[in-house]
Amino acid sequence: MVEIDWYLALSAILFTIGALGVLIRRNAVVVLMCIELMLNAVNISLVSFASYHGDITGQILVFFSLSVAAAEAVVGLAIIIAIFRNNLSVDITRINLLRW
Amino acid sequence: MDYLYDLNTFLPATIMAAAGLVAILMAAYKARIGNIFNFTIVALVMALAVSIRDLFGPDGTAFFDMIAYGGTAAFGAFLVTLGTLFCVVISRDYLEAIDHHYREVYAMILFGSTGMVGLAVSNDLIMLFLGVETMSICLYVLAGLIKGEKIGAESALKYVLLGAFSTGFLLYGIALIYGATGATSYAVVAGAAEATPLFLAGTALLLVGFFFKISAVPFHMWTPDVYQGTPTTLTAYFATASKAASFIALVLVLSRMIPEIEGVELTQLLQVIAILTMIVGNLIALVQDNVKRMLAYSSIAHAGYILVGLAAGTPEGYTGVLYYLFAYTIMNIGAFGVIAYYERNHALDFTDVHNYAGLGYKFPVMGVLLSVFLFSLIGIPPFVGFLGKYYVFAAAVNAGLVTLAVIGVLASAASVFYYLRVMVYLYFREPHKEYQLVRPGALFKYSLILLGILTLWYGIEPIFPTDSLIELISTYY
Amino acid sequence: MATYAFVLLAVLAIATALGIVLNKNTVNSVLLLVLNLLSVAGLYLLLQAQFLAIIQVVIYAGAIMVLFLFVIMLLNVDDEESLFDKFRIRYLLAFLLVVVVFGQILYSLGGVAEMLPEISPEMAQVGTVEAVSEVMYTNYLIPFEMTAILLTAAVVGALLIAQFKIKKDEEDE
Amino acid sequence: MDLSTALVCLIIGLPLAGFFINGVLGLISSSYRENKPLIGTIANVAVFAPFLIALYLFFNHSADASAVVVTLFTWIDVGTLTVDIAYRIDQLSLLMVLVVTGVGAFIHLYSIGYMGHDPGYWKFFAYLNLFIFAMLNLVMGNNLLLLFLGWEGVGLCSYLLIGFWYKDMAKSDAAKKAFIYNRVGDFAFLIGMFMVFQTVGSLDFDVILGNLEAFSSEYLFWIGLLFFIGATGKSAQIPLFVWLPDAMAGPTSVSALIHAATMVTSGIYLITRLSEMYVLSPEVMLIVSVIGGLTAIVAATIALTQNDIKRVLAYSTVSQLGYMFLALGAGGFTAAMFHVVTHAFFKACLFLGSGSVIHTMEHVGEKLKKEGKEVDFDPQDIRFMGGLRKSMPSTYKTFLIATIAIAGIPPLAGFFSKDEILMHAFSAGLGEYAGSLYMILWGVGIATAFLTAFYMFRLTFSTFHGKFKLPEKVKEASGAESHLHESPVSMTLPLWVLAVASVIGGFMGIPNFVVETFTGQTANINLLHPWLDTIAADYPIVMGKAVEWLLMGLAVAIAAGAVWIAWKMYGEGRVEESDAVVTAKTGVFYKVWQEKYNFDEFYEALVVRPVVRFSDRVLAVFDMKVVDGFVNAVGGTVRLFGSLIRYVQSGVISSYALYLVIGVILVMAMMLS
Repeated sequence: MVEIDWYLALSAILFTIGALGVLIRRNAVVVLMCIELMLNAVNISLVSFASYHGDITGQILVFFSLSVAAAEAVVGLAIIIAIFRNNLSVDITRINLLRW
Repeated sequence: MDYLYDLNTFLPATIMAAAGLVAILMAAYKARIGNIFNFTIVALVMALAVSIRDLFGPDGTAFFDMIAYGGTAAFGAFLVTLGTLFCVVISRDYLEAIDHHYREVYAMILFGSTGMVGLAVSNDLIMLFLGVETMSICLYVLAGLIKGEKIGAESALKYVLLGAFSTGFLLYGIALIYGATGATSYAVVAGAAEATPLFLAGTALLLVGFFFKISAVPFHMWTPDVYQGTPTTLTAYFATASKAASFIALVLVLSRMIPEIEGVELTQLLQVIAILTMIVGNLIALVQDNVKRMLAYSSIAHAGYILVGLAAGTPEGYTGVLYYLFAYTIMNIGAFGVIAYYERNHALDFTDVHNYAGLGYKFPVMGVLLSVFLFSLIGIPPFVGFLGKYYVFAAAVNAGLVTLAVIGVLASAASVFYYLRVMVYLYFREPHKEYQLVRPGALFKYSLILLGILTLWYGIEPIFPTDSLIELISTYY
Repeated sequence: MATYAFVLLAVLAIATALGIVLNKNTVNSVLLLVLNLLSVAGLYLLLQAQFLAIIQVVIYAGAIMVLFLFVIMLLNVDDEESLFDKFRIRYLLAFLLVVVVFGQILYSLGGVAEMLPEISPEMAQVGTVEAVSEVMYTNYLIPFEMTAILLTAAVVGALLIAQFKIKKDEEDE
Repeated sequence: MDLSTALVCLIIGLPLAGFFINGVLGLISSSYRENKPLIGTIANVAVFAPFLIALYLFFNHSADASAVVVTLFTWIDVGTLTVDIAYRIDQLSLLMVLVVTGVGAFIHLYSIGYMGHDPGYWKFFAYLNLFIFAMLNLVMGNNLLLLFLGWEGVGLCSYLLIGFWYKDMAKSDAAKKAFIYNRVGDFAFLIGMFMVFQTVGSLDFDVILGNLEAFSSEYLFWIGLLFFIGATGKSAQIPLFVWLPDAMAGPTSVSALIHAATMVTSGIYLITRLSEMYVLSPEVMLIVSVIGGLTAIVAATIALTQNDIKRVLAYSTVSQLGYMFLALGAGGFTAAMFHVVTHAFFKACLFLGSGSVIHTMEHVGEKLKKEGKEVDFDPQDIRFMGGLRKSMPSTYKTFLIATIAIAGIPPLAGFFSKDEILMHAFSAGLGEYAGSLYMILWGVGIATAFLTAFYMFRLTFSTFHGKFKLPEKVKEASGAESHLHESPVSMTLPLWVLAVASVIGGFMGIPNFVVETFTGQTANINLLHPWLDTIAADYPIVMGKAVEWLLMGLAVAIAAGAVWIAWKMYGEGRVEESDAVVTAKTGVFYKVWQEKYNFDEFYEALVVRPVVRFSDRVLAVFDMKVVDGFVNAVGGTVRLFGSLIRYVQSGVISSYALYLVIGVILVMAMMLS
């Protein structure tokens, strides 16, 4: 029997790793993947809460969050393609025309 | 439950969603773009009419407590619809002029507004999440509308990456609140919650998500970049409709989910964020030469003023917030609208304030309108912006937050400098070269004049169609 | 048994997650993310959320990751230097910050185990397709419809953004 | 709707209507813009009619009648705060309304001629009407918020009118300077207003003054001080006075209306309105007096050295305003209001007279140009004038009358009001609280009176006496005197009206003791004291009649002496030679005065240069715009911070995400603690 702490801690670890990836990676596609990782980590929390509460709401929310993640991925990738066309690079440290 | 009755309470969003689908079909079948525009206007006018009707309707919840109707929620739907309508009206000529007038734009706006209304009326964290995301997805796309130019794609990329990043925190917050209470419906959460670390952390992360959407400092960094890279009329849409929706949702969360719980004290947090937001927003706005960026920072500052009302946390404060949002919507769309009109002229780069020299005399109506909107944004009586500021600051003083109100007044004092700078260029500088301005279209011109009149009208005696606006709003609390 | 499975899946998830962040090769990152998603799907099974486990595999690991892979192949860029070539103070700062966030979240999780001691016994029935679909079309009808709008908007938007040049004003046919 | 409501609506509404008619029609119709007679008529009717109505109200309002409050509608209603659009008719507001509409009306009339050739004629009158409207809100508003609305409104109009000839860079900068200096004071006003509201929960004057015991003494001090800071901005007192001389860039009739007669006195009005609150805090009263006295003498000495006719008058205005604050702080609220009224008469007359002179000088310049003579001279410089009395008799006579009035020669208006102010200062000097300081202030007042008489006659003699100096100074301008002419009737008529008012205006405030001494009975000849008795919380005068007579005699002697010296030195119109004598006599002081006490430079050295140096050395990379003057220095400091913070906005997504995470940590920490 695994206690809920473990699931939640795992979720927190994955979330943190994802956040770290967003902060340090420079490739926009990888940043997007790290965000997917974060959303996914939250889903673990949601599902485990749902199971331990014995309530289906959490699972429903995960279902929606999967859809949202998919939509964000689609739009995000489309934008990355657009930016690649203009800059011939997806390095986010070089995309800083707009500043100050 | 009676689906039809429930649907009636959600009618503005339903109209916009359906219209969005039709608009997509029209785009797919290569309908004339003017027709799509007209169709969108008609749909939005209908939605606006319905949402005004709802302002005077009963309140309650529908769809198994997923959404609220009446009261604050109805006001949110009304504000979003109003903002969307005016933004669409001013968009056509402008997008045409900058050569980025795509058929799909109107569908995206309609879908985005559907999400905003969903957000503004949400009564459940799940609905809130989906409302935020539907809105955001559309905004990401609209931010990248200036295709084939670097800044367009760049603003969209910044928005989508940071937006999705903040979504992670928002969702985590919802998860933790759900974990702490086993529910997502505001009322149930309020009943089941205790001030455990779990619940507090969940609330904190939920607020982080909100702070990002309303661009409070230090979650504001995306705002100026995205606003600058987005077509101006859509920037107005970002700055008004989406912000209004987020703020209304925040008011609902704060007033319906949090206050019942002992030991959850948000005043201090909101105060700190409000102070940071007001100071940073105004300070950086001072050094901007780009008018759009200046307005972006000013919109950050305005978010700070609104947060003052939220920090007060009293019904009076929430009333002030709602009023401020209304004021902010009309005056900000107006200001962006005039700038969009100037930008239609390709003689000079009209996002640079230096090129506004002597512009006030070129087409006097537009100059006067811009001055009216800027005065209102400064908060000079008798414009509506003054009353908005007055209500939130007065509420803060009454709630004992005198320091906060004083900082707010001082910060808004600093804002005089940068708004005034635009007017100085408009009226007191000689233009560098000769050029002619295009004539604004009738619809465009008269809707801006209407906004100008509203700005003055509600600053003097806020009589809503039947009743004093502030009295109407205060009944929502 | 469940404990061993959990440990295995957890280690796999963490390892793949670290791999995504630290790996230089983008294609490898995608593959590692697929693995990560699969291991999370396994965790869903342990938590008795069968329906979610399935859509996690089919939609997420299957469809979306293919999209990622496709875009990476299309762009064919790998210009990022390795993380470890050069030490950057930023990385250290970022690491410290996320550790603080992690600490804060962990702190907030204290006491959850007492509140929710075990998986609810009725969960076996709750997580099935029928159970999910039943509430989806009643209680969660509006969010469900909102999701439909969301996905439509995402598809149209992606087309609008990614198309090289939409012919703006084609002659009306 | 009862009668008083209707009349108040008319008083308030007519100027607003005039603004809208001229503004809107002028904006949309170019033919209307050309129809100058119509525009002028509308604008004038919009001010003359309220003046007549105000006269009617004045004669139907007895001195002991309580205030009539006319509530039009509720403006703000939120929580405990209710603010009405409500106007107050009482003795004080009626007095101010009469001054504003009366002087305003004649200045409108004058402007018809003065602005006759200006292409922005319609705009000018629209702004003037708007100004009158705002000023009426200021003096008639029944609560602090409505007063503040007017307060902001007059600031806005002043900004628009100073920068009226916007094409001139210096003028638009002057406009900006005025606006921003005024804002500095406005913030203090706002904070004071918040403190008032926090204490009594209302902004209505009746409620505030009826609940004075609710204020703690610290609050009384701070509120009083904050409102006074607000007043120093609007009424051009140290340290915020430097905008007023620059504001002379606007058209002269604007200077007369706004920067002499009405707007700049609103600070005095505010303090008189709240006099019952002010007397509870003697510290603030002392501060008010000291600042007022300092401003009076500082500005008077500067005025001595100026050669620009309008600048002399501007510094004179600052000095006279300082006098009024001196009176306020010494408990002479009625005396201050008295001086507001008389000052409005003679200073408006002086400004309009100077406008007439400038008008002629400009005309001379144009004529010479037409004759093909290349002349370049400043039409406002008194060194080019002289001998104008022959060609401009009306202007000369009225200017002389007003000068005598301001110099304090009996029995003209300025004498009585000034005398009463000095009396109050002396009386406060005999009091227990800071008596010696008040006594020094009395001395300052006497010295200022001397200086005032001196520099005003210097101005008059240099302008009108002696020979016309333009032909001597500028070789090409020979024959210029033939182009000198008197201004049209529409300009001289207001001059005469104001001159007559300057002569007789003082009799409303003849001190009672004058009569009492002769008749030996209690007299009631003074009209102003009973009139303002219910509002102004004056300190009583604690002196015997003999002392009062003595003081009066001293003041007359001082003024007469100053006039005599001025006559000896400048009577022949030899301004430069005589200035040289003054320079020699006063030595280093003259230099200081001429440099205007280096106020601008002081601000520059204290704030501007350190900031610039810092940014030059440390932050040279930043795009620092040129900093000029105190206001821009504040702006510069703020801009500096802005630039620093701006650097955070690097444009890189990872950094943004990093700040976002910092924000998360902050929010989490605050929630979990």
